[in-house]
Amino acid sequence: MIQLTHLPIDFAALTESVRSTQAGAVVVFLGTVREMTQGRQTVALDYDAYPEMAEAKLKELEAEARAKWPVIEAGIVHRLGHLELGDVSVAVAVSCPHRHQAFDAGRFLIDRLKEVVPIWKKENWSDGSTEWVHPGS
Amino acid sequence: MIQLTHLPIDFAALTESVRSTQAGAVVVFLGTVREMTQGRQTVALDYDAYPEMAEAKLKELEAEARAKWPVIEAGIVHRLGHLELGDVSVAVAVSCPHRHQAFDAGRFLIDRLKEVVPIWKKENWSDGSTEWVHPGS
Amino acid sequence: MKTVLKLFARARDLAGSPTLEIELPESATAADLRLVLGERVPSMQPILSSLLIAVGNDYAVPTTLVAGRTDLAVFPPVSGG
Amino acid sequence: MKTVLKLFARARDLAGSPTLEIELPESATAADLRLVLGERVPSMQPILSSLLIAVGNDYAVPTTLVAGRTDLAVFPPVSGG
Repeated sequence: MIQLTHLPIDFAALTESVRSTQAGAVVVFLGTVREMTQGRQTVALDYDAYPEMAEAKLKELEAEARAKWPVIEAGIVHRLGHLELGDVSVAVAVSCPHRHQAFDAGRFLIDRLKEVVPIWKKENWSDGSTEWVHPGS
Repeated sequence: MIQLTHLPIDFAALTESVRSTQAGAVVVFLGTVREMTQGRQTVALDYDAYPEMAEAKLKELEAEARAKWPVIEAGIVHRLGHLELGDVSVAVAVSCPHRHQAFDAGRFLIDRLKEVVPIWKKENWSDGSTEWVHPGS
Repeated sequence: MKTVLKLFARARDLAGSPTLEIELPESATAADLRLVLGERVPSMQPILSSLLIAVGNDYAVPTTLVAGRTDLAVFPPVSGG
Repeated sequence: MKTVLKLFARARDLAGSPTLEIELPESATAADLRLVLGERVPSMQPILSSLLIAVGNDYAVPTTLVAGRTDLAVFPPVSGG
């Protein structure tokens, strides 16, 4: 399942969706809205995306993971819009026969997602200011 | 939460229990009963434990993970008794400020669990035979 | 040739609009598009070199042809997850 | 000195019982316990060298004193997860 959604992510359902009797291992990653970043306090995040390209890139990442590891099932859901502290912004779930494959594939998917999928977050700092997060720009 | 249980593992509740506004990352590992192992077909597994020592060792592992990584919350639940194909035998959940910490801590916990926690599984092969799994013995 | 760019995140804020109609020379490349964009929206100059250009669902390299495309997008480095 | 061992998994199956009362010499170590166990349950000989010995919640090394302990356990390499 590859999905962009404005609704809270049902990570339990995502996890269920990758379970398989062919898999001995399921790894799930959740990104959650953290309050403190390098000493600054966040009160909320806003996520924007280029949806068509983001979905295409997520599908490419799933295909890349399947080419590298014996992935049984994989799912990636990214939330968009306004998120409060503690909310789940992204969920990645992957199942493989063995655990190290699942850990490696899960880490690959979230690492690459952060590099290539056109989604952006805007910080809402506690001082009332807002700021797009654009690594290296 | 450190727990041994004969009931199905509620991995969604375990995942919820480690979420925190201090954490940007949650990693969950599920071990599930796989049908095929090196060409042989499993129909079920039976898990046995030395419960007092297993719980003590799980607590030690959590403490070791906390000493190595900035773990916000961690939980490990291992199921005992008779498990069918696809059932979740173990669930590890850990939250950290950053994702690589959470991946490393999660992998450490399940790797070490498999090395030191006194729990054993017995294969119920499809040919009707049963066999304790005792690595290296 | 006229074409419409999609803009996202800070690029959208700086342009003041989610899309921007621009005039591109025939046989324009992604490198040309970047220069045209900097002239059209001077406030983008500080981040111009870091902006990413997409043609359809793929990232462009400087030599990628963009003239005549109707599916161009420009945006800063991504920060999802 | 008499003491009661807890046994698990294949060690339990081979002994035919979850516990085993054994007689240990005074100042017996884990290495001594292993020898005594092999004599008491000859069918354990093939896996004897791989068996793990726990004193309380800790793994014993060959020199760990086990005499007088009431919390001894013996079991094969673990396979949880």
